[in-house]
Amino acid sequence: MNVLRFLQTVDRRLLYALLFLTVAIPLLHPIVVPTVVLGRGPLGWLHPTFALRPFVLPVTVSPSTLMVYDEIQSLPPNSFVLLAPDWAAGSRGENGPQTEALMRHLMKRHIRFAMVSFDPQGPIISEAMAKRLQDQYGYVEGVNWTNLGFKVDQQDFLKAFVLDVRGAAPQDYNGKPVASEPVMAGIRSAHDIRLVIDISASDSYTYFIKFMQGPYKENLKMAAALTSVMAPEAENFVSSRQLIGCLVGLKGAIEYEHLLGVSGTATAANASLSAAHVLIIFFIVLGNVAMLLERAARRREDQE
Amino acid sequence: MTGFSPWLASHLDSLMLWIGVFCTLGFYSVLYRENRVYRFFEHLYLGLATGVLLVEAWNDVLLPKWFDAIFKQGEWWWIFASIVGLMYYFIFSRKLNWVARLAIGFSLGVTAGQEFQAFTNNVWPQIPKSFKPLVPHPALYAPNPLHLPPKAAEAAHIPLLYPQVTVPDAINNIVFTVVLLCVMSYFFFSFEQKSRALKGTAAMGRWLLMFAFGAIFGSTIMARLALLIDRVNFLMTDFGSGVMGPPGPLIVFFILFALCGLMLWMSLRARARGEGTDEPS
Amino acid sequence: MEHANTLARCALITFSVVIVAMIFIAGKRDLYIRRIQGLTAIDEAIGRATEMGRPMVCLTGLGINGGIEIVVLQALAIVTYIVRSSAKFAARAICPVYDPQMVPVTEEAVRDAYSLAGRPDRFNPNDILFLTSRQFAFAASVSGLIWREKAAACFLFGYYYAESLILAETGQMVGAIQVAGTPATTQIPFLIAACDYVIIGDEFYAASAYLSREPTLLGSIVGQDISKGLMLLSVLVGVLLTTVCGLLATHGAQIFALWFTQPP
Amino acid sequence: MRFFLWLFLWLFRWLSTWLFVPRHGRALYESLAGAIAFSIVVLAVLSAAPNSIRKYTIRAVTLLAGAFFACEFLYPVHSMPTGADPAHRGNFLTPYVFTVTTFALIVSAWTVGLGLLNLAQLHGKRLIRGGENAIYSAAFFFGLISVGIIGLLQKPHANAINKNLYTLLYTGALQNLDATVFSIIAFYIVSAAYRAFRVRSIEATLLLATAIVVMLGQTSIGQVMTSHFPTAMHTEVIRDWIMSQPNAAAVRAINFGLAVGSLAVALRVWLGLERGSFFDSQ
Repeated sequence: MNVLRFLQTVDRRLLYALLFLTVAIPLLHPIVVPTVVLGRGPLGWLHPTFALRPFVLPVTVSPSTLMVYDEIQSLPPNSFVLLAPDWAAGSRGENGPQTEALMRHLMKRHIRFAMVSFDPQGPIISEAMAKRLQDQYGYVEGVNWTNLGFKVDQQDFLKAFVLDVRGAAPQDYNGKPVASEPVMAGIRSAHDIRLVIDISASDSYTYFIKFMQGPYKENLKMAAALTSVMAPEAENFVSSRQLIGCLVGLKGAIEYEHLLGVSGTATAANASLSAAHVLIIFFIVLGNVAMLLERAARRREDQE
Repeated sequence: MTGFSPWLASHLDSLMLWIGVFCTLGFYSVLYRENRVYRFFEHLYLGLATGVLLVEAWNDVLLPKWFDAIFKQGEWWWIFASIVGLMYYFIFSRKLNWVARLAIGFSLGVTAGQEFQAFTNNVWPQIPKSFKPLVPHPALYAPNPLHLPPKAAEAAHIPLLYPQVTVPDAINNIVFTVVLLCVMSYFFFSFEQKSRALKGTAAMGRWLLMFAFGAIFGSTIMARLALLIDRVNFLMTDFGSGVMGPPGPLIVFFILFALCGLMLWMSLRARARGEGTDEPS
Repeated sequence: MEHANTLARCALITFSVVIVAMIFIAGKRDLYIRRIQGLTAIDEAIGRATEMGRPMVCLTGLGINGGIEIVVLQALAIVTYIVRSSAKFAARAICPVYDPQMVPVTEEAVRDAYSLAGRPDRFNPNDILFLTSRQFAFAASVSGLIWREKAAACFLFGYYYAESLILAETGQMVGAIQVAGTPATTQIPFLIAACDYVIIGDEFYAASAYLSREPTLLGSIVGQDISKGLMLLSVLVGVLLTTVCGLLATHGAQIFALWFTQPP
Repeated sequence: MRFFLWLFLWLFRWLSTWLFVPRHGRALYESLAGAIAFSIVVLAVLSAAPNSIRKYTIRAVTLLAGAFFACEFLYPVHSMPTGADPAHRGNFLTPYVFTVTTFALIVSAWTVGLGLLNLAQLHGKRLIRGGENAIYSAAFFFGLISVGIIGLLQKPHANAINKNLYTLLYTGALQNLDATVFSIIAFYIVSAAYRAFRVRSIEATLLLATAIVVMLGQTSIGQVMTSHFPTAMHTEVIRDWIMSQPNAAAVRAINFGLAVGSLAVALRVWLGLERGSFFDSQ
């Protein structure tokens, strides 16, 4: 009986330790599965070769993530995109992988992009992230991408930016004049911007809709990547086609990396996420089974 | 002082990592139980947060909107705002605390007055969104002279009166409306739920509430785990690789693994000795 | 919606007139309100805190956008009831405060609660603690407080965000009996998991009326029920109209829906 | 009624053309002194008045402050183009909304001192009394003073050291503490779910069952388990249905009740009908 009692009252610190392990281990090294590949050897004999292939968890992609992916996939190379990382370290858990996944896709498709942020920490974090990724895709700051840095007042900046890009953001994050950068060649106003993506933990995307997507509907589309707490409020913007799609929390980043066929921070986090969910469900079921068994045992004792 | 600035600038990143790790592990010690290390970081955190409150109150509100408005633009009447603000401090005097009540009365009035707009913004748009057709019917286009079939009408951009309602749509709408009615009936307080029908809908309302709360609990877990994954990533990848290079994450993992073992050993020892481990040291 | 359109204006005025009318009618006739179970748990919690001789922690929540707010005042009304009924048993009530503007309001309310209960000497101004206005610094300080004071009872009223589970789980670990009541719907599941009893949604606003049996508050509850009934009726009419007009292909339902959403 | 409204508006317009005019230099300080003197006179008159007059003045102030926002929201609007938004609509009170909200913002910014006084008193006593808790109060004051001074120096002396020190304290310490406390919630979710989700009653079982289905629906493990079922039975499809239909309806029903509840409390506070200890003794 005391085993059943123990299973119902496991010390919470054991649960905390197990949760830490289930989250930390997949982050250390992607889960690999030993696989045997049967091939024909030189003499035609069966020749098994052992390999450690990463265990790829199946991911079903939600429509709103797919729409963002299709939109970027359909953009012709060398078109111009405005990426706006409006988030701070506090929501890095969800907005970080989203920014990384979107950057990878833009770089993979050879699309020029500029970054602007209305949160003081946005430019610092996104600059470091872009520098980390640019070598993998042969991107160079100033040539293929640039960072326009932090702008204090979102409304005033957007009103000026749509009319005159160079006037509103004369210098980039490192102080170099924007006019001299090849990435901004031919970019005069909002008419030259094909897509705007706002990555945020607040409702800053509504200002983008009001000042950029609304007045320039015919040639400029807008997408968003939001934390899972803020995403429900954006649903009616997606259904009214003002937002062509929206990445929802860490799951959106996981789905996007799955579409890209890349295993970045989001894919590693997916393994931790799934393992942690299984751990929680396992302990809920364990507690209930032990309780029901103990109740049945006690009822049997009462009858005797 | 001249040597300090370049030193600080060059060591800024590693200093930030070390401070971040100490703060993170200091706070995670509460997972074992409340202890001196946690208490120290809790009070430091309180001081920093209150300091930032003071700084933001001055830099973001008082400096631009009050100090500059008066002494730069000459709008002297903003002094009344600071007078009303200072009236709050009369609360400490027994005789004159009505002065504080006057200022509190002003703030109460502002809050109460804005509630009308809050009510309309929060709830009003949701009422027309709840008008859902319960019976399936084909798509209906505006009456057009040629009586075009739906496909051709759509091609000819004739305005759509009612979108098509399929059978699954109708079932979903019925479920939506029934849940809305039952849950709302649970929140009526002023009449006795004598009749069986009302008692039934209220009980159903409470079950549907639990159904909804289970869904909210399950869907929120993802966001919280994402933050834990970010913290563990910060400890292992940012700090580990940043300070100890490639083997860093593994080293940090084993250090944390040892700390977990220590925590479990101490709680098992405390449990064996029969003392409740929940007594703060 | 920066300004009310015609229908919103009529509805707001109707609801306000109904609520105020019922408040004046309540003075004359005794009105019925059904029992809210969670509130009997409050008396149990006070009794337990007195037996164990350990303090109670009464929280009035974080509020929605700061300052003196309706939801914080409502939570304070419930906390003052708790203080008044605990004053007789000499159970100490600690009230952490989240917003600086609420410090004087809370102090005045708790001091008046003690004097109304006939024990003005029991009021200790050091028990009204302003901690900070930062969400997680407040949660860390309150849970440290619950640990160190070994609180016997925790009352979590008012509006909370993600930190509600930190407060409730800490109280649970210390073995406190916990009653919570919040209009923050997304936090109710976590409070259900960690607290002994949770007052859900609208019960939070009916709580002070039920506890104090004040005719004004009872009348307001009846007025609220009538307003909710009107809203429910408009939803039913809308659903019926949309269904019927969908079948008969007429414009009726869309005009009715447009009344709600037309600009002012 | 319209006459009083017209008189009030005429008086207000006369005041704003003569009295409320920006002034500089000596005239500025004279106006400031005049404003302070006027306030002291008003308060002196009120303190001399009997208690009942004061009580009605407080209630009148609450009524007026509330009436301003209520009328501005409810009063019919006409087109009132502004520089930024030519399609802007408003009524005769709309131009003053920004002024009153800034006024309320500055009042609340001044009250931050109330919190600091309360904290400084508590931790100051602890520090002076010494003993075991002194170090914690020292940590509090260290945090408060370091961020306070460096933060306030950000604007006037924005040199490299200040900026780096502020980044160190704000991003290095404060943001990491925020993220750490936020992540502790994940640990508490596991212990709360394990302890509380037990099949004790119908309601607890419903809570537990939906939570598990939604959890399975949002992770790959759930999708693997039901991948060979018909699509309608896939966990993520069930999860999306639960979240979009029954859950959305229940949350909307709760919000209807809450909105009416807070409207009722607002009405009682505004019209001075509120009962509760703070209001009784007003």
